[in-house]
Amino acid sequence: MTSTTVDAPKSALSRIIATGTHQRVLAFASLIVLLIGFSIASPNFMQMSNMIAILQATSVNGVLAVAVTLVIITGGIDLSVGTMMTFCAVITGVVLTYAGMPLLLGVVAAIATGALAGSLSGTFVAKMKIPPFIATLGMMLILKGLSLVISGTRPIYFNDTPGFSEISRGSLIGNLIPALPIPNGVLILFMVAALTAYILNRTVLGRYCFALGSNEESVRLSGVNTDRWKIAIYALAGAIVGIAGLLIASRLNSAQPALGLGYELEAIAAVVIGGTSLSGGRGSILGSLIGALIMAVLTNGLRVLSVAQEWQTVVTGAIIILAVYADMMRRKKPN
Amino acid sequence: MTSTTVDAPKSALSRIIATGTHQRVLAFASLIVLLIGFSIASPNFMQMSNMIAILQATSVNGVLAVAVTLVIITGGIDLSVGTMMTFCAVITGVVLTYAGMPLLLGVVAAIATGALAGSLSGTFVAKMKIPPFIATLGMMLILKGLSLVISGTRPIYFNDTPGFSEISRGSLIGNLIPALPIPNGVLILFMVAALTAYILNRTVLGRYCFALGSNEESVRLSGVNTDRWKIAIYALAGAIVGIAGLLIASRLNSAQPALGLGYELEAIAAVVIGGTSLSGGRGSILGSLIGALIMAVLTNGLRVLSVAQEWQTVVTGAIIILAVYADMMRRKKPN
Amino acid sequence: MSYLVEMKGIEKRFPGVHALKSVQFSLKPGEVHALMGENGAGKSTLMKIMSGIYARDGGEMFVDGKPVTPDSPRAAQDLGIGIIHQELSLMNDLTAAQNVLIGREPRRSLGRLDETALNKKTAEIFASLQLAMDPRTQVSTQTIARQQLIEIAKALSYNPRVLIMDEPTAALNDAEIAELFKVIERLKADGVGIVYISHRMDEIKRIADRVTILRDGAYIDTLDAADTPLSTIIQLMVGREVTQNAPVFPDTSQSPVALEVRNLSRGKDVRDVSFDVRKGEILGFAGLMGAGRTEVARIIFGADPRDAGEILVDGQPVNIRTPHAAVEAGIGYLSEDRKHFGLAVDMTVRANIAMANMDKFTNRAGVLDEAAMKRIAVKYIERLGIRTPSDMQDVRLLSGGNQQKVVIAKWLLRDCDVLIFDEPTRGIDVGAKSEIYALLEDLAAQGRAIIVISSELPEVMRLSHRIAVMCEGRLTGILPGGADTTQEDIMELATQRESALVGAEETQ
Amino acid sequence: AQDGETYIPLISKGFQHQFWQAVKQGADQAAEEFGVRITFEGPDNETMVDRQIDMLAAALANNPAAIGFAALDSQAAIPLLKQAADAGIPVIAFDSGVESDIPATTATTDNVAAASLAADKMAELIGGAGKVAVVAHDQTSRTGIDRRDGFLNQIASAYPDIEVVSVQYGAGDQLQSTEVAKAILTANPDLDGMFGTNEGSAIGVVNAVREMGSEGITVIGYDSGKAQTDAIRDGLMAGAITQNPVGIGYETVKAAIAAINGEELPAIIDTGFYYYDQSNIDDDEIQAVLYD
Ligand SMILES: Nc1ncnc2c1ncn2[C@@H]1O[C@H](COP(=O)(O)OP(=O)(O)OP(=O)(O)O)[C@@H](O)[C@H]1O
Ligand SMILES: Nc1ncnc2c1ncn2[C@@H]1O[C@H](COP(=O)(O)OP(=O)(O)OP(=O)(O)O)[C@@H](O)[C@H]1O
Ligand SMILES: [Mg+2]
Ligand SMILES: [Mg+2]
Repeated sequence: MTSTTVDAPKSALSRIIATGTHQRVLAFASLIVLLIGFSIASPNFMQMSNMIAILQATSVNGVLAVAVTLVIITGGIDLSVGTMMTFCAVITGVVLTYAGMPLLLGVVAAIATGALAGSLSGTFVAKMKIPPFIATLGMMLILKGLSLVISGTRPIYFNDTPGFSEISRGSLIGNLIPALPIPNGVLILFMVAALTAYILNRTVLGRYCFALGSNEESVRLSGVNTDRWKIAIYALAGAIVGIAGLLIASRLNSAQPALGLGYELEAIAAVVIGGTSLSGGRGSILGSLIGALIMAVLTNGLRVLSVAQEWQTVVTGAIIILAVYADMMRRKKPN
Repeated sequence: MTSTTVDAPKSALSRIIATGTHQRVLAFASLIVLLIGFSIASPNFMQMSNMIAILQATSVNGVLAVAVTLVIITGGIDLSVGTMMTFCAVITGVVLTYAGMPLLLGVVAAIATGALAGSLSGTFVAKMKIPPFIATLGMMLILKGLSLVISGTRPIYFNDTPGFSEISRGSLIGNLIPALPIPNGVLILFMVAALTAYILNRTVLGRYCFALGSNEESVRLSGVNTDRWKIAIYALAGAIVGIAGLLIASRLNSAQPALGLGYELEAIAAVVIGGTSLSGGRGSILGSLIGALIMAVLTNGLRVLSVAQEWQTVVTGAIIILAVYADMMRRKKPN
Repeated sequence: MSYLVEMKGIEKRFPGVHALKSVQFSLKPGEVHALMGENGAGKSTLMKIMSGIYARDGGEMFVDGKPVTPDSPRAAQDLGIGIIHQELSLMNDLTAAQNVLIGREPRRSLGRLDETALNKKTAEIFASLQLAMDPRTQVSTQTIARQQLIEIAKALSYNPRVLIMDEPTAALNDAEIAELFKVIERLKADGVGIVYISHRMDEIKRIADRVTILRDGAYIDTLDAADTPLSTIIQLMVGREVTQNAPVFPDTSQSPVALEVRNLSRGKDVRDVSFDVRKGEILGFAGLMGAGRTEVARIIFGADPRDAGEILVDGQPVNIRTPHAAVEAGIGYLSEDRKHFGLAVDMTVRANIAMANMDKFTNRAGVLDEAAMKRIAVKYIERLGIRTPSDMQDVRLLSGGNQQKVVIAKWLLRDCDVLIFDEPTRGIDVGAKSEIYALLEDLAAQGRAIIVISSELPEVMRLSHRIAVMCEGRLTGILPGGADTTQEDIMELATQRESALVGAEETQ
Repeated sequence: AQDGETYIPLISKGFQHQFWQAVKQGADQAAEEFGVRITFEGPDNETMVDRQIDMLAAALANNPAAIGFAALDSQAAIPLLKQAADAGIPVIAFDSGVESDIPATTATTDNVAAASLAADKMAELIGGAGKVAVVAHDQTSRTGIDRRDGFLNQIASAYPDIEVVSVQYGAGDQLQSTEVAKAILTANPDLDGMFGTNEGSAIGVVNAVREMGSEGITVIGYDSGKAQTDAIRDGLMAGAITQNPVGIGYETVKAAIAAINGEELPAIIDTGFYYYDQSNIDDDEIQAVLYD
């Protein structure tokens, strides 16, 4: 790991996002190679509408990846993000459709539910000392079951809350700049990512994420109430998952209680492709975002090329390995 | 961690399985509590036929858990075990059904395919320094796709190889002791577990598993060819996965090319429930076996009790957390 | 005469650091060659080049007069060069024997291990070191001192012709050091060349034949140890005169009691320990390895649970169950094991210095004040002479002694009413040591109560206003500080074994 | 089972999907009507052949009076079915058959015929010529294969001017199917029609058309569910095939009771399928087989 080579003044934004992780930006390279490759292979790939489709396809997985990045940096893991997202969506459905509350309350409910579920996982991990893998695996199953129970194994539709589908599908930017109809879901992804990057790099909570992942015992022996901070980190991750729940529910205009399993692996994959280490202590939100984009571009590109499904899977696997390998090589060289 | 309290002479077998991990045997407790609980709750649970059904349900996941234990002890992870199992089954199908080779060659093919695929993952990890999560995620996708390609997305049946289904379904023990019709699949599970435990605790390969997981850099600085050993360990794990492929193919009398996704998480869960640490350096095969049994008993018991399926999920999640918590507490006390 | 190893014009650069500037070094068979220099002078780096861990950027190396370029530890081993690292690098989950013989396990057919032979071979090596340790003990259960002894056993097991010892005694107590020196004498007699690095100046006189001095990565001189006074060596190391101001012991018997400990007990490690420290007082803790001093400190700090006992701060009983509660009560603890318990080594110097003080650097919204952190970090880097290219350097990349200074800075900044320092000067050079002593005395003068646990008797005697001595988990006595107390007085209490008192069973 | 109670476990191919919930609803209805106790279980997805067999084994442990079974693989469960037959427990196959004479009967829909009807409707709506695509839910499951091939074969044999440009799979997951359909639309801007082979796939296609703002795409779906019926009413979807899942569940339980009582049963109980669109969606006959 080489740090400072560049010390030129940086823009405030890039400083916020990239502090200590300049090399992460290099992960862009794989993404760009993919974009160029697909553009050459298919004339239909590089269209505004398809770019927007890719961004929109990234939105849910991207937000989940942001959430799980926090937990992974502490040296933990969160397998429950997929079903927790669904659970938050179902609760929003109950609040908006069954109880007929106003839209804003639904939004609050989703985020609060996520924060609560997250802090429960955090308590299992911090107070009961259950390994994060097991604590969140348990939560994954519990929340999956509860989503089915609460919804009566039926989707909950948001037809009575007309504004709801605008959360993800509407386009504030498109209203201002008609040529750029970026859906709000994408906007929300970037806002969540920017805010989380700020928290991670500029606040105590973020500092303790890295510190816990780096050497938890030394943090504890520095007199820090590590349990409390850990719970707070899992709760924050949960709140972000709540936002993902809103995005997916709004996009499908319904809370689909059976959905969610398998999303955790995709989110974790995005994080690891983005260069965050599963052993904790290192990582960046920007990296996870790029990781999620790489996966979305890959999936979309292969589909646009109409590659046979079974080969899509093979190629995706191979390219993920290659992309990370290229990233490894690039980072190794300067040493 | 308390080491030796007991120093009484131990039987050879218990020494082989439990070296350095006496406390692991205590994980039995959760299993026994579950067994007793379900027996009280349902008279149908504690029947010979149901016990055998549980053991048979454990066989595939148990063998996968044994394989993944090796990798986890080195501090790695293997997400590809599920689809690798399928891939081995498909190759066996090609050898036996498409090429009409004799049974023994099919068995060899499965194990060799697993070993080969494993050593490929191992090479990615050891030589190309790709994080195990990514290397095996890539392999998971590649093997999934290849299974579909090779099989033409159709199951391959073993109807032309009559002895094949006996591998898992037949009962050598039952032939000798008719009152104990334990299927061969279960026998194979226990044999694989015993052999792997022996390798882990009594051979150089096993020693380097623990050493690599404990402090890889120090092993390397001691002049050990860590890359080669790591590849060997992944290859051994792959060979064991090949046996799981045989078991599942024989049980279904067919190679189902789409099967396999999701099995990796269950296998890893069994390992972690069994007390093996995801950060490497510590773990035991017996623990993983018990972990797999706990999961199978739980699933079967809730089904026999006719618990509604959505609640089954909730209860499973909660009990997994509780079982591990109880295990934590038990291990903490003597300190 | 022919040298065993000769290095000429060695260059090494790290990003932002020119660690070695055309350094030369030579080693004869059967000599102990001490390598001296301040923290960060480049001693460990030079030795890592010799032992194949780092590649040199320039220069030449000869073994038996033949040019060599060891590119891996294995290659260096094949040349007969062994090294005991400054930082422990053991496999914690394995047993002592499994560590010592890693890579060379006695095997039977088919890759099966011969565990009996493994343990027997290790037991022999331990016996030659006079080390009473079961080869089957798990390394993670051992204190760092004993882990250091395992490292030494491991290095010896290769039967090296050249043995590099990078601060082998930093964690050891006098008894172990004496044992180690006997081993060194034996190795010398066998013609082994030994490179010896230490910041304990007295040791140089005891065992070194020649001394090479580095300063700021540059070669200064090589001298005969017997003909060179210590003061000269120190002056060459530091580049200036180091004046040891004589300690003054203030009378604190009338000051209010800051910390009182009553009947502290925990299993066999800590048995019924009671003492108090007054404001403005420095209380030293002496004792042999495993006497239970660290354990007492950890219990007071809430890092480990206790079976019985009471802790009073400013006369008020406090219920400390976690380090967080201890810090809230005004107690700080600097651990003896910096790598595992003191530092987040993958984080920057700045972040580590701030770690125990985050509320000082955050506003109410939890936003960090990086500018303030930088200011403080730079201040301590200067004050303690921490050698680092910037305050944003990862701690992992600092030299051992400079890492230790970072831990000290963290606790100095925390400014607790009661500060417990466990082996604070481990691996710190002479110059910096006296700076740290001055800082501790300063803190005491400001009314803080300070406990210093140290295995270096001269340090305990130099600093302490009173000296508590422990043996086998019991506090065997508290002696006054100053010239009236001799090493012999302390050793008598430190070896006052219960078994000896009772005169019953013989211990190992 | 408790004394005197007739217990019939149904092992299905799935559980969480609306289709299976509708089957369960029909089974529950029959259970209440005939005074028997049923349970309804299925694996998380249709690849988990061995998990389904474990479920069957657990069901057998409870000494059921009869068993309903929707096999994921037509051969894999045969040993257990033999065990049931030996114990005198009748087996009723539902949704798709088992390659064996053990099941007393099979309550099923002809998926191939249903999908070829979808092809006919598609051809009719796009005027017998053009480009169409299929978003299927699964590449290997029986229903996935039958519906895909039923559609493709009918197009190939009856409509030479229609080209199927892409067949891709979205796992029946609404979101994934949306992304799949969007990619197909991107690659084929001149597409005329799309067929989604189950509820999740069909909704995915509708979402994609809506999000891409594509025009002139004829969408044909499969199954029902509120989102799909809404899409038909709004005109986003031209029409859809529906089976009679409630009927399948009902007939399965009813046949099980008949088998317990030793009555003769036909080899196949065809529960039928229907094509519905704006014109007939509110007919009683259609409303009876829709669920949401
Ligand atoms: N891997 C590395 N990357 C960057 N800088 C390094 C690295 N290793 C050492 N350094 C720097 O090189 C210099 C020499 O370090 P070295 O460890 O050799 O010092 P030392 O003389 O052994 O000091 P000490 O007495 O504290 O152990 C220091 O400034 C250190 O920060
Ligand atoms: N020589 C030893 N033999 C057995 N156990 C030991 C030994 N050294 C340390 N220990 C373990 O450590 C415990 C107390 O060690 P502790 O580190 O608290 O003592 P200490 O006085 O701080 O010694 P040190 O000088 O090594 O730091 C002992 O009770 C024992 O568990
Ligand atoms: Mg050093
Ligand atoms: Mg100590």
